[in-house]
Amino acid sequence: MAGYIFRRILAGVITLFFLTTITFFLMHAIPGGPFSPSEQRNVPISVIEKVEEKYGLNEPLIVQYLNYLKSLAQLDLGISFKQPDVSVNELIEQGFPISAKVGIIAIIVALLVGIPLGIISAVKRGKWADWLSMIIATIGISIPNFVIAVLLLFLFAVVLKILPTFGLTSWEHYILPVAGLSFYPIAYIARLMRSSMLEVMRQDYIRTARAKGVHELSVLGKHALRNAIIPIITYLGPLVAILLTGSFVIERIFSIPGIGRDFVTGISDRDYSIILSLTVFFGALIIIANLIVDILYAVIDRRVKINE
Amino acid sequence: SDETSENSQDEKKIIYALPDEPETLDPTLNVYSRSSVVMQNLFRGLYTIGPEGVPVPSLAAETIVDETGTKYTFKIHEDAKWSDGEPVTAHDFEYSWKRVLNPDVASGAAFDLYYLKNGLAYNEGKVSADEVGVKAVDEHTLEVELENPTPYFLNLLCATSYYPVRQDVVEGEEEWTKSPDTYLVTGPFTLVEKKAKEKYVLKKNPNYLNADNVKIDTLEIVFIEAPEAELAAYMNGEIDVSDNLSAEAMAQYKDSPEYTVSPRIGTYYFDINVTKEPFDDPQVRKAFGISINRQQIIENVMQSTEKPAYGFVPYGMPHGVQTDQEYRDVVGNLFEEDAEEAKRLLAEAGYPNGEGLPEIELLTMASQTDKDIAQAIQSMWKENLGVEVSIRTMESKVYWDELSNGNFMIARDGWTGDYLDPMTNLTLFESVNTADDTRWVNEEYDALLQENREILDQQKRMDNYAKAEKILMDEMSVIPLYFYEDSFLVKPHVKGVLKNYIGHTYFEYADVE
Amino acid sequence: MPVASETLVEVKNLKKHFTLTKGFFSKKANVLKAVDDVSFSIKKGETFGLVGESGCGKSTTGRTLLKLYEPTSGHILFDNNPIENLKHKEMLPFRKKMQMIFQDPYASLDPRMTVADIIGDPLDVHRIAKGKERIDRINELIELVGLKSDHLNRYPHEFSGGQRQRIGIARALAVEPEFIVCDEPISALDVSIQAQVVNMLEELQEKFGLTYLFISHDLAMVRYLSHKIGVMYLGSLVEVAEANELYTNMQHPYTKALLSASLLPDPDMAEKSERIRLKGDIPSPVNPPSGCAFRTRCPYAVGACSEEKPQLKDIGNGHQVACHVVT
Amino acid sequence: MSHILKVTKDEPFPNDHWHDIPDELFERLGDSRKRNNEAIVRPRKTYWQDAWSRFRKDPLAMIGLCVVIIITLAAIIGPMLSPYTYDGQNLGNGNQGPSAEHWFGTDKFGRDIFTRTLYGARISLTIGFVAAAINMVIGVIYGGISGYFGGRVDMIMMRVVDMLIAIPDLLYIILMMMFLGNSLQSIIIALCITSWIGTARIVRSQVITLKHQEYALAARCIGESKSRILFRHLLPNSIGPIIVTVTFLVPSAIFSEAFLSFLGIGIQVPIASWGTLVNDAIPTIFTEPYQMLFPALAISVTMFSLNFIGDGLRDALDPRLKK
Amino acid sequence: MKLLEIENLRTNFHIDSGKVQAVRGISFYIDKGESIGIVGESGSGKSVSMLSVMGLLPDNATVEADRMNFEGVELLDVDPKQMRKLRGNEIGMIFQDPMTSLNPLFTIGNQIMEPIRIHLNVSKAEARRRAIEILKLVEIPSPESRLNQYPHEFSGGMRQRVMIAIALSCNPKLLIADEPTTALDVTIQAQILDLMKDLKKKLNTSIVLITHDLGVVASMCERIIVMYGGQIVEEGTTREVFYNPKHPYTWGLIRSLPKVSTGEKKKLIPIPGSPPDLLDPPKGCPFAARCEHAMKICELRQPLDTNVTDTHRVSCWLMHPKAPKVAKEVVV
Ligand SMILES: Nc1ncnc2c1ncn2[C@@H]1O[C@H](COP(=O)(O)OP(=O)(O)OP(=O)(O)O)[C@@H](O)[C@H]1O
Ligand SMILES: Nc1ncnc2c1ncn2[C@@H]1O[C@H](COP(=O)(O)OP(=O)(O)OP(=O)(O)O)[C@@H](O)[C@H]1O
Ligand SMILES: [Mg+2]
Ligand SMILES: [Mg+2]
Repeated sequence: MAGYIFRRILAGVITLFFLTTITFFLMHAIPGGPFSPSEQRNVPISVIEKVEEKYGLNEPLIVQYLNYLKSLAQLDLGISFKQPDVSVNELIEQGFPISAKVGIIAIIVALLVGIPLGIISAVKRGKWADWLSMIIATIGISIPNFVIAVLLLFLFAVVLKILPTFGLTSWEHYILPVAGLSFYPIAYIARLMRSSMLEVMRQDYIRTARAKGVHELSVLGKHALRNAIIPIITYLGPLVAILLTGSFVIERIFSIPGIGRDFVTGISDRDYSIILSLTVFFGALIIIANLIVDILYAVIDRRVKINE
Repeated sequence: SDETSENSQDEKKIIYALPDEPETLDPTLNVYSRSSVVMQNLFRGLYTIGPEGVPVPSLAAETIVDETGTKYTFKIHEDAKWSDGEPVTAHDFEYSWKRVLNPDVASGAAFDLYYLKNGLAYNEGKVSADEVGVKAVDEHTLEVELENPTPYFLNLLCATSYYPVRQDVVEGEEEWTKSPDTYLVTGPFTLVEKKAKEKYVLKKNPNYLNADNVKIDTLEIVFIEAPEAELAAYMNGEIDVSDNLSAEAMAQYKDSPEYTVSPRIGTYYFDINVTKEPFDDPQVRKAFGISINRQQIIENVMQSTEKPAYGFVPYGMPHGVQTDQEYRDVVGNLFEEDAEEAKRLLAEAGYPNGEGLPEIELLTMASQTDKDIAQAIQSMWKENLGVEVSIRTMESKVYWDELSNGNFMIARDGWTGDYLDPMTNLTLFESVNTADDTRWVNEEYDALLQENREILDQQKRMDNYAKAEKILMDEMSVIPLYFYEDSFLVKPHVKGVLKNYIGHTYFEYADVE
Repeated sequence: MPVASETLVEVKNLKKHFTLTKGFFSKKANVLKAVDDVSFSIKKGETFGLVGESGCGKSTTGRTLLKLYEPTSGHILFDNNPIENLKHKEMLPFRKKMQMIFQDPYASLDPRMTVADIIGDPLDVHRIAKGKERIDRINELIELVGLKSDHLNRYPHEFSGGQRQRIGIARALAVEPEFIVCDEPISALDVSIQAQVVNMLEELQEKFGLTYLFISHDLAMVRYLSHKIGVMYLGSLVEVAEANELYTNMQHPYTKALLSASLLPDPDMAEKSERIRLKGDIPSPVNPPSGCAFRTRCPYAVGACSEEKPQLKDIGNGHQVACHVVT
Repeated sequence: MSHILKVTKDEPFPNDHWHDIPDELFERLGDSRKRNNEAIVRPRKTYWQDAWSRFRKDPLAMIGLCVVIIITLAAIIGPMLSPYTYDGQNLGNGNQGPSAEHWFGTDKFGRDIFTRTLYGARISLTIGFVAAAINMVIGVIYGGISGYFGGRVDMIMMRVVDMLIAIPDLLYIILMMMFLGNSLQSIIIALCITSWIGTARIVRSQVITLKHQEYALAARCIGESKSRILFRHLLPNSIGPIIVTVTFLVPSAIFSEAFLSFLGIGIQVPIASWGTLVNDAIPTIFTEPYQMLFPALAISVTMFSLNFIGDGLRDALDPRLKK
Repeated sequence: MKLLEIENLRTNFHIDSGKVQAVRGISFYIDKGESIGIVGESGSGKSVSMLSVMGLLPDNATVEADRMNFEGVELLDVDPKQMRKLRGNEIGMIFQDPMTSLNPLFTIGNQIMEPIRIHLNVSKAEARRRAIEILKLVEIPSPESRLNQYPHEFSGGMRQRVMIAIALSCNPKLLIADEPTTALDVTIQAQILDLMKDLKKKLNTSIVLITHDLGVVASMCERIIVMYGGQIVEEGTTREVFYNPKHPYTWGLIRSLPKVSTGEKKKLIPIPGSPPDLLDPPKGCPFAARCEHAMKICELRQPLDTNVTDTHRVSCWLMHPKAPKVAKEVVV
């Protein structure tokens, strides 16, 4: 086990290295740089060149790349090109906990709603509960989450005036972003759950559990769930990493000071250090999440040999 | 949202929303308009834009200009203080201005100070700092020498790059802009709380020279990126002043007393790449330019109140001689929309009904307004000229890259000036500047503008500007569409919120009832 | 009965050990010696019966023999070809010749395939028949095992235990193999179908000279069908002999106990029968007793039994016993 | 125990008595072996034919299928029949609610939203279906191989996937659009670079757990190759989650395209897709709600249909689930 | 005292091609402390009829009966809560497929302890102790460590014994054992049978034993039910059925046993033909098509139950006075 984890971490580091490299060169391959001209700023080329020199952007690409790797190895993620008094480390330190908090709550909500919804619709296949879950799921996937977010915002904040519109200072502030964020996962989890539950529920061992007089809730929640949960966990792995690092749309609409927006604005701004560092950070989270998922497979189903 | 206001009963507080955190809080480094908005409420330099919309002295008690117009002597107000109570001195200005030009600092704003004597040379590392035309004669006297007589120099002094910063904090241990403790300012408000990406809380600065006239206690700047969210926040009463709304949302408020409009010295226009066929022919350019129904676009597509542009210099620019009138009104429209004429011109150029034209592409950006305008124009060109134009949108950096590389035929552009002189707009099309985008070269145009840099005679200058602008419009290397306006919403209980001609919002004169 | 003298299958010192991790994160791993040093050979056209206590490694032997489990060590010769190290591709021609009837019929049938597909699968894999011919062959096979062609459209879960077992048998027969490992092929069948199946196996053997490894708990059937019988105990063979020889002249104490315990389908006899009751706990294959694995329950155990593991010794007539007491 | 007469429905002599049965009925029939071979041969179906026949009997799934076909047909021929074009402006007639002339109303340019929605269906359905199909194929194969082969193959394949998820998609999308232009093909390619990963991971997880089933062992025993076991046994048995992920791929492709437009790298105006129609209607969501309603409805109806089809397919492909 | 009484039980499966009439009107009873054996053709509805009693059939099955009475409780209309109390606690069931009947993801220990904890309301440690004890009873070596293993790590016979352990864990009043010893070697089978006999003696447990092993029935059961084609064709005490079988199918069954007592080898004699298609069951006697003695009437009408003795009943037209006399087959 320990050996396996060690190998995975090693592979993870190699993956991160390739990730950094590919991202670095992709990033420089796309047109525009952090200080290249834009509207409202006809800064003379000479000034731009000075600024670029200051940030080392005049060096050959390979030198820049090696420099980045060197500082990355020291866990120094550099400073933002756009906000020169903010270091990327700070940006992550401040923003990540916020994004992560919203993300974790959203994941918990998604699980707490999605799994029961999926189970119920599998058990009551073709009944109204199945319909309800199908409707929720379909709405969840057929309305993009920015539309859902805007609708929620206007309904609860403007029309009903019961929830605030921006910021994250009290628990009420979490309701809308979490709702907006968990809508799609709820739909996905519910549908996945339904499908794998239907598969599992016809197995003989479920019959055995019933024959033992196990309560129906326990039959479903223990015997069936454990057998049906693997697809959910699979879906959850990367999802956790994605939600922990925040969602562009949700953070934008609900003005959440997380790092989710930086993934997109960093690219629009060609803020190289932010792009690279967030990518590496996110990559590390993905790798860890998927490692945990793979370990969970083996924990849940002992026939799965992760060590092979 | 009012949890930070402890004694909310009698505290006067305004909450204002910006789309995002300012890029920087260091005036020296600032080239961004969002950052300017914040710093315009935190700092004061020698001059500031007054309630009337023209520069008025701020920290400067007295200004003497010599007859050449190149030498200024400023007396700094005895009572001007930093927010920690220390006096503001001429040395602070000298230090700050040289810092902007310092090649090691590599400030993007350095070009703002190239007006100073040897400003460019120092910035390029050719001369030493001592030779720059700014000098503190004593604690309160600042001597400034300019390269050229610059009638709008006082305007420039209102920009953040001319604002003072204090050497001891700037060169202190910590990054001085990071913490409100080290962040010393000279303006109406001080920064007391800084929550990244969330909000900045500004309190009235008791050490501000003009503190007695500042009526509000707290200015909270919150960051709301999505216009939909800002609208909701405004409707919900969570913010008092809102200026980042979609056109549709603004349109709803058009008849409300909460709706305020102020002109901005900027223009929305299209660049035409004059090196690309068929746009190397001024007739074709003209045909495209005059076959657009600007009023209809503004009314039906943008649903706003902006003014159509039949020249390039925007409203809000006072005329140099008849100072109570706008330059635009004095000079008047420089062309007329006329579909028939346009058709004729096109035919004359050899493309009757658009036949024989190569594939034409209109480059624009991804924002809703840009796409809307492009579609409307596309349809008008098709209808009025019989020309099929395809639209291509691009991610913004790619867009500007394509533009500066000349990979376009017609491209959306826009420009807001920095100071109240037509130069700020017209300088864009001097050949040194158009080298990048329209590639339009006109020696006469260049000469007229160059002359205006060297003379002080306002009548002559205004004439030159009018002449130059006429050339530009006749050649139509750019198609102006409309002049910018800043529309914003202010809750009825809030008074005295001002926008300057660049679009910066001032709360110095605001009050809450 | 045509008993050719050639050896078809030979197993030498075959071992199959499973590692069991204890807790999920604990490093300690136990080794379960499911098959521990087993050697035997089966001649062409012969049936080798394998009996023994449940859990003693019969199925594992069968599966390892077919390389469904990777052998831990030892040699497997099929028609004199060593197959223990062959890769999938190289194994393919042998797969056509060696088949298995699985002990657990339901689990070994793909729940999403109709019976026709299940039986047709080996035909496709080995390109035995196509089109009409394939359909005929499937019909033939399904009737051979006593089901009807209507059943072909149904799915495994729609069948009773015995019917599933027959599907498994039909699948194994589809490729016309030379050698079949029959892992309790008839235990789920009612006696009349048992008779049908056993007759069928016999007929096939007569006609095509098939060879079987026949694993069963039904001692009567094993005796009926087998030429040679091996008795396994805790991963090892303890006695090997000709069928009748074994039943009439059993030597190993475990064999005796086993044979005495078989039940007769006769209520009167059932009341009278006396079986040898083994005392003591069944040892675990994870830590088998030292020396002879059976000694803990053996009524005749002597000192030597705990010291050295007895090896199979020939006591004449090809009758082999692994016991220190038997000489 | 009494003599209970067991009566079956089509009892030939319902009322007669035990003793009244005519003697000739007690004649022996003779050798049973000769009587026993009139097996009725019913038509044989494969799993897939069987699934199709089950699918056909599912009313919801059939409704879903019909709706999708109708929408697809409408998208293909609808715009030709409409008196309006997708880009024909009439600035004076903007923002009109639904009416007899404009069923879905007009947008601010006075364009007919109905026609635009039909036209948008072309774009969105093409993107949705093609991207979903490509992604499914890649995802299923990739995930299946990774899960089934395990070991080093899995390790490498999964790390590649980890990396692909983490590379900011905008980077290569921008780059691609630079070189390929904003065409439908390049959008589809852009959307296909990573969106199969979810499917791949789900398939892998299913295969990992299924490969230890006895029937996989049995398949090996009859000599099936690894890929055959994978495609014939393991993947059909993972069909449930695969269908779910694929039904989700369609809307996510449709919305990703809209998001690309939002960044300026999607389909070009004035062509609209369903996604961009919805997107562009956000500012007028309260003033002109119909502008969003109809395109959103089109997406929802399609999604409902796809879900019905998905559920029907899932059920049809699961022989254990009947009635 | 009757513990379980069933009258006219009919179970159908609805599948695409129609209705599989798996059980077609069977009636039987079992007394307290009695053990009955059910033998019969594979696919004749033995398992299904017992699953019907337990209410454990899949959704596509319909179960009807005139009476289905367990200790005064009508099983067809008990509520789920009551049913749960019965299952596992009062009625234990050993399933035929031990591999698929055990949950692959839980340890053996967990699965055995579950009913103990539910029905006997004991602590975890106590449940574990009992589980170990019961595993010992079913002859699983080193039960302490085996408790922590998973079903796939067990041999077929061991899994079967785990199923037995689960069924026995709460000392049920009725034990339904569906081929409980097929995968067991005879020594262990004997021990398991002893265990069941013990249970019967000590706790007065009733046992329904479904098996193909006539040896097991002979040694375990007091009465035997013979099923064919979804119906009961013969029922009687063990001796009656073994020594005086009346139904041609029963004859056939007994005839197909290998004769082991002698060393010589005689060909086995199976019953020719194949069982009826339950999708479209024959109008008459289900066995008619394979019966050597079949008469015209057999194909037309279902035979009536005829009592041979108080305990012995047969359903065959040969019992009719008008039927030709058939020489009794010699058996056993
Ligand atoms: N889920 C189902 N769907 C359709 N038919 C079924 C189903 N389960 C069982 N059957 C059919 O019902 C009949 C009776 O099956 P049952 O399992 O009771 O047989 P059995 O007597 O237990 O046989 P065996 O001894 O082989 O286990 C069989 O013909 C079988 O094909
Ligand atoms: N995959 C496995 N992992 C760990 N242990 C296993 C595995 N398969 C079998 N075993 C163990 O190997 C031993 C032998 O098992 P095997 O299935 O060969 O027994 P068997 O002789 O066939 O018994 P039965 O007659 O009960 O089927 C048992 O102790 C069993 O627990
Ligand atoms: Mg076995
Ligand atoms: Mg059965």
